[in-house]
Amino acid sequence: MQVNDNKEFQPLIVAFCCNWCSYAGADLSGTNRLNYPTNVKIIRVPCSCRVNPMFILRAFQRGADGVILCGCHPGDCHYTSGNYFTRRRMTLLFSMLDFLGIERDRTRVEWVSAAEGAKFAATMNEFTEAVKKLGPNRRLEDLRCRKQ
Amino acid sequence: MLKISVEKIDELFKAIAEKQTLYIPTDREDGASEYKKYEDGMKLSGNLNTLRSAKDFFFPQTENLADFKMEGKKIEVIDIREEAEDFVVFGVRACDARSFTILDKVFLSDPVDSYYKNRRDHGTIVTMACTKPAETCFCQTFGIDPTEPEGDVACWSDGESIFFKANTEKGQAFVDSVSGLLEDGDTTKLDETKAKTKEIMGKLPLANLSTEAFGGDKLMEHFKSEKWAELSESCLGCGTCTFVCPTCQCYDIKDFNTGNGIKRFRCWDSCMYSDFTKMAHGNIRNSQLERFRQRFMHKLVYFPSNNNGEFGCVGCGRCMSKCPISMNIVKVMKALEVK
Amino acid sequence: MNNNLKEQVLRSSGVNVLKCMRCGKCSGTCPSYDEMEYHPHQFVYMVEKGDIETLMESKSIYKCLTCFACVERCPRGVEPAKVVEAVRLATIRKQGNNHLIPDAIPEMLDEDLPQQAIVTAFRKYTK
Amino acid sequence: MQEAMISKAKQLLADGTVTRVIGWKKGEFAYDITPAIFESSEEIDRDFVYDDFTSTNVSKYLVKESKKEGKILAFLKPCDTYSLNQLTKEHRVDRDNIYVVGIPSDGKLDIEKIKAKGITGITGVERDGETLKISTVYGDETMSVADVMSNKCISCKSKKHVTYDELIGEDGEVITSDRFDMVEKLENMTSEERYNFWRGELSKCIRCNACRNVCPACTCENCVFNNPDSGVENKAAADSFEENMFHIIRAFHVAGRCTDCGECSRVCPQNIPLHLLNRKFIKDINSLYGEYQAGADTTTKAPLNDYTTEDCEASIVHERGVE
Amino acid sequence: MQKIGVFVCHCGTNIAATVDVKAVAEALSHEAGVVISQEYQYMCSEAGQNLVKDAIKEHGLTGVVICSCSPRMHENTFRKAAAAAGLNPYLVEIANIREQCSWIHKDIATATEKAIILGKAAIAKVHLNTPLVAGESPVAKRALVIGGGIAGIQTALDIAEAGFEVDIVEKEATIGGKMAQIDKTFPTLDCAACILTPKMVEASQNEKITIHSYSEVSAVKGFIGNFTATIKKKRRFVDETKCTGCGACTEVCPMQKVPNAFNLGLNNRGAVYIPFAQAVPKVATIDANYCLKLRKGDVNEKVCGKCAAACTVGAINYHQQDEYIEQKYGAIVVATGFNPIKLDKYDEFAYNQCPDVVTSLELERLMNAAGPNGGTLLRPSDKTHPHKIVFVQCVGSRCDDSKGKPYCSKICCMYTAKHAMLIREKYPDTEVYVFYIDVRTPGKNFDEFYRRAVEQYNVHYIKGMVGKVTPKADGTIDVQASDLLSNEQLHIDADMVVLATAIEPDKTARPLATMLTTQMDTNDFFTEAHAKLRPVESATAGIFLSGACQGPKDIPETVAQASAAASKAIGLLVKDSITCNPCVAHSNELMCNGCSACEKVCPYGAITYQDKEFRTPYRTTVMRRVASVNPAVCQGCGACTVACPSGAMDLNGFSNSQIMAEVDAICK
Repeated sequence: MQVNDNKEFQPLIVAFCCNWCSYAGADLSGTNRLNYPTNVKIIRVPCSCRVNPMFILRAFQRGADGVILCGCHPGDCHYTSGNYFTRRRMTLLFSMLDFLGIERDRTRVEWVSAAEGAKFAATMNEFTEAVKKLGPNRRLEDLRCRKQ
Repeated sequence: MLKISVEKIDELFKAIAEKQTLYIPTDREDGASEYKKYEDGMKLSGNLNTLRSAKDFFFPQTENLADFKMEGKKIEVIDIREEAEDFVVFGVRACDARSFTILDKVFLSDPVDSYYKNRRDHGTIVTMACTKPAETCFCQTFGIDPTEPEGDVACWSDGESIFFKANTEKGQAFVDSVSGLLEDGDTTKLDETKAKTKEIMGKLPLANLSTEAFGGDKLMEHFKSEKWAELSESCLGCGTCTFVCPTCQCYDIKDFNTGNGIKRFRCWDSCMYSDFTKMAHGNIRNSQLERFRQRFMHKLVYFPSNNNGEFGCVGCGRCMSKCPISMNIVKVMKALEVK
Repeated sequence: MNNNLKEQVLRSSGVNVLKCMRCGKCSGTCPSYDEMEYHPHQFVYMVEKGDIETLMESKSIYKCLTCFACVERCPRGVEPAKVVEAVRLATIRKQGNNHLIPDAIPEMLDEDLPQQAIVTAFRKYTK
Repeated sequence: MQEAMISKAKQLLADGTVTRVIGWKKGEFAYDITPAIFESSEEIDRDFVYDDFTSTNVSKYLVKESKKEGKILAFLKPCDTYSLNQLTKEHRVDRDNIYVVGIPSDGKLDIEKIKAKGITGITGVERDGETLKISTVYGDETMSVADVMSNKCISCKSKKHVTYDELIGEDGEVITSDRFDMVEKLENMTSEERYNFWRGELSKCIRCNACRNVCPACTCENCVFNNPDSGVENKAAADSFEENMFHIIRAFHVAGRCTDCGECSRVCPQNIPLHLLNRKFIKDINSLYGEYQAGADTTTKAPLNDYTTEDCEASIVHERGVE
Repeated sequence: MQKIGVFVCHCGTNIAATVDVKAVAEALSHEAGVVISQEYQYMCSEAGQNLVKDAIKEHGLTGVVICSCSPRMHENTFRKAAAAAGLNPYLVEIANIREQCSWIHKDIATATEKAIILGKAAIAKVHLNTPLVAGESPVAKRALVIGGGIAGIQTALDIAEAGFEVDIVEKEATIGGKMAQIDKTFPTLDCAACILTPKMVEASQNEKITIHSYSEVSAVKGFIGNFTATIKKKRRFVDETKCTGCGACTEVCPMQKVPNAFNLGLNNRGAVYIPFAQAVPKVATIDANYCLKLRKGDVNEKVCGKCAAACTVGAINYHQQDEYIEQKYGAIVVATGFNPIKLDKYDEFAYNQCPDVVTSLELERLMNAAGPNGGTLLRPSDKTHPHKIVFVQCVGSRCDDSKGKPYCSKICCMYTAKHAMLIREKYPDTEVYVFYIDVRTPGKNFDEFYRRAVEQYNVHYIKGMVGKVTPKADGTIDVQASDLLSNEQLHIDADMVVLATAIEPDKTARPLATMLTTQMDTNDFFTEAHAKLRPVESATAGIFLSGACQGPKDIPETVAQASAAASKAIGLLVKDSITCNPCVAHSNELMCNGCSACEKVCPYGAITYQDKEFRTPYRTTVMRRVASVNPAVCQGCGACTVACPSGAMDLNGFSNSQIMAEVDAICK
């Protein structure tokens, strides 16, 4: 999270991307020079099902304002079933975060295939805007980690 | 004796709160009471005692000790200690008041714990005598008279008025600072109240609990007791008893990496935990039996052994009501005293 | 070459003339082609070169029917008609009657004036 | 009931079916019951108790006890049998080494609720049908049993024993309860109201770990919160984030495995309604992936270890309920 | 103590233009553990790699971070370089500052800031990397070729030639693809059928090649060397093993009003058909949408059945069902080809209004001896001889709006010249006009070919574009076009108009790409692993690209690429085993509860349980059920790591602590 008095709020977005589809999709949006904001920082994981809820909480703790998980489309998982588990896990986790009063637009799961460079860029643009609207993450941050 | 009418207690609180931070026990929605920073309109709790003890004000559950800043490959140590502000804790019961004698022995003996001392120096403890002890009370076992509490200032209520007596210099300064609101009063009714409370104390189920079988000289006979196995077998190894206890003082020191630096902090630890004092070689007490034994041996044997016979328990009864499986120091004492 | 005029035309038309690949489909499709001295594809090319004044002086700008056939059919989305329109506007502005102020309209109205004329005038003279 | 259980226990000990019995032991007062293991008839006669305050779920003790030499007799209330089944499914207990005697339960009492009525100095509690007579050093009191019934029993989900070797009394049925009402109430609040509600509750947490250590689903050899390598290890919440983190992860780790036995809320010294977190997961699982009761059997796949290709997308969270 | 080397690549200006690489190297040099931080023009070049190797040796590096292009591009390059210098290859991490930074951002300041953060995350991760040793996995000695056009046929022949089994899956009733529909080929003008059909026959007779015609790939699982594909053999209602291709059935079929797909609907065929005389396999197929019997729904009803009666070998089977075949493959070659685009959106060319406006592929059929008119060029509308023909180039190609395709379809200039030339040769009385934007003829003998059309055959090439085509009442067609060089607008009274229609990848390509987890570009062409250096491999290991599925190509190019793809596949198939991914899961037995959650989510059955004795305090032991992972079977998805509540299960290369370190570094 970076706040500058003169500038508009710039959210920090952590994107977990599966190696086979979404990370490749992100690469493709680069190859096609499709812009999305620098706010988005990508972490490569082998499969979306590798993403432990702890990683998502950790990101929020450390000052992320939004966390997005990208994986292969259902049915297309490189490992056949990983994203199906992801879908259940994240549905329940996000529902729980919502239940605890964490703004629901800070979390998202999106299926992006290796061919969808344009979708990747569009998704990141959209998500960054949505998080920007919410403002800084205050409900799930660790004050000790807040930047001075 | 100086007193204030019960009706005017809010005025007194307001007057104190104007000068320094005041904490009073107040009721929560769920019926339990806890200390809260006084704000206008806050009501003094009618409960016997707070869920968490007054220990928290002097030895909080977590506390920052130092910061480390890292610029590139350089590390800088930042002393974050600051002089504490004056504060008053009102309504401390006799048992909790005694807990400070025990905590002081740990934290104020050499080497002095500067964090604890800082708060002790700036905190004024105003106690309140008990009038309605519970079945779980056994302070008298440790020679505490709930009708004559210690603390910088002692208070009593006879139902109509609250009486004040300063026990220390700090206490006297406190009484002087609010003397404008106080008036001299007759203690006849108060003496009756005290007598009545003493009578009840005698009728409590634990009135006859004795420390006779315990103390620094009873080390081996208790350590080797076969009772520990049975006593500890249902212990869950949680830290409830430790964390509600006014005298438990163990802590762990840890570093937290914020990403921009390190915060070195301490937090309460519990000897009931499996990872308590875990070191490179592993745990020193590997079974729940040993850990369970440690906690009670410390209160009943080791502590008196190191502190002229002073026991590490004040009989507040919190562990008795909060233990998830209702195992507690009284059951331990009763089991061990049987030869 | 008049850079100011070129910029004005580019701005008011909103057209990126560099997208043109010189296929000539606009001119192939233009119903007024034979009426025009400069044809749609030439408009685009001449604007790119900055040769605006020649166009402004040509009658061709008034021959364009604004039928938008060239806009519809251009494979690159260049929109030649908008360029023609922009050059036309540049001419009108040059004459000094380039703006229509909304507040001034009530005075100009008369009962016989068709509604469409107001709308068209508004479209043309407010850019 | 207590007599029937004592004679059953003595009989099974005597005929060698079991070598030990897990049950409950009397305390100092009327209510401070401790789970205990009995090895002889004498011990049973002296201390065994089964009454309105024997609410502790003893299933978790069977993780260790079932691995010891000799069979153990466990008296299990209906809710406790769900926990045992779940532990059996996860290979945490040796079911063959446990002799389960199912016992009925018509609801346990909550001493905290009695004390919250301002009653103190309790020296005895006697139940007479639907009224409770409480003697104290300050005089006697009476109250309705329903008023001081334990929360976990008020929203009881089943009177049926899902596993047993023998039953004392009649078996009951799965019952419908209003256990999701409070979850629903919270769901219908605004995001901010929910946030304030949970902040108020979770900020009370003292991280005593009672909820975790009593939970029959939390039987890890080494909890992630104790493991310095896990990245989330901590002993106390130094920040509100850590209060949230502990409870989110704890609830997530038992999601689809929690039988809703209610022990977490019962033991919380700060009266945090932790069961609501677990019930939120249960409610979501039921509504999104079909009715599922953890511990109802020992074979079906847990919802989080399973999927269908038609599962809803995570965006359903964004689309339903109150923002 | 960690000694980490950081190497920042300029990638020419690909990175350096938007990211201040010097600032990145400088900023990262201050990170804990970093002992050397350098930048260089091309890290992937030999000199760049040597920089890394030398630094490893000189500084005794324990970890290497390369800030460069995507790890999908050069991770292996740098791992190999590290290994050559004696460092375990898995101690190398890549920070993707090209595809995910310099290429998507424009502002140098923020892009540089992001690149530094990405570098820090990689450093944080490499601190926790552990040396890993790769195991081996066997290679199934069989290749799957998807698509039976010239690309697929050539690839299959080459692979079979090398001695490996190949399966061709073709969705149509015959192999041959688009080339089978073409009349003559440029620039030599030899007959397409004459050079293609022998290859089709060769493929069908090669004992290593199995042709699954009228079939589709319905599922693909697995990974390089070890794919499992499910092939759906659609029911054709004819037993392939019995049918002799005699054609008796096609003659008796009473339903003769079926548009002939092979002739692009320019004439009709029967409901039971053999696509063309040289079809391979030469087997009849019944079109269930038209067959009088099958259309009814109940095949037992006594309707028609003439074909079955006419068949002397009893090959007709109205009860046939779809058949699914599962087969293991070591390599997969995609050769799904192309199609002309639909012209629905181009009203100006009147394609849907006037039968005499045809596409170039339709013209191929109209001119083909086996076509609807037996090789005589006649107008489809009135079967008269056209005397004036207008060709329109770039119809739908180079079109940046939603109607067409932004790319050049590459083959149109050449085939239009071919058409013009053939018509002028065969019918010298015909005037031929070609409207062009540019004539693109790079290729051996290509420009000479085009010049011959102009100079020798007097084809009128007009620089300009047709704006409007209007069919007139007298049967002629008014073509309104611009002639840019003479700066006039022309009106030509044509008898026929031929549209050089853009080509696009086959519609089946996208779902297939999804199944194969391969990349596609926005136009649905398969993306090669490297545009220059790995043009026939997809980014997904073990999957190769052949022909127009990768981009527009003419026949010689397609064949060249087909053989290249075959050689890549052969290179894989000759190996007995390939090195497997060492980034697999492993269970910490001391923490494992034996709860089976991991086993339940593992898609590969890589996790098993065993009872093991563990030491407990005071010289006691306890038996515990614990999980263990078979590293040869595990593919490293990590599903188990999240299912495991205790955190006993972790993943090599993507451990909990590594990912959290990255999160921390990014959120710093």
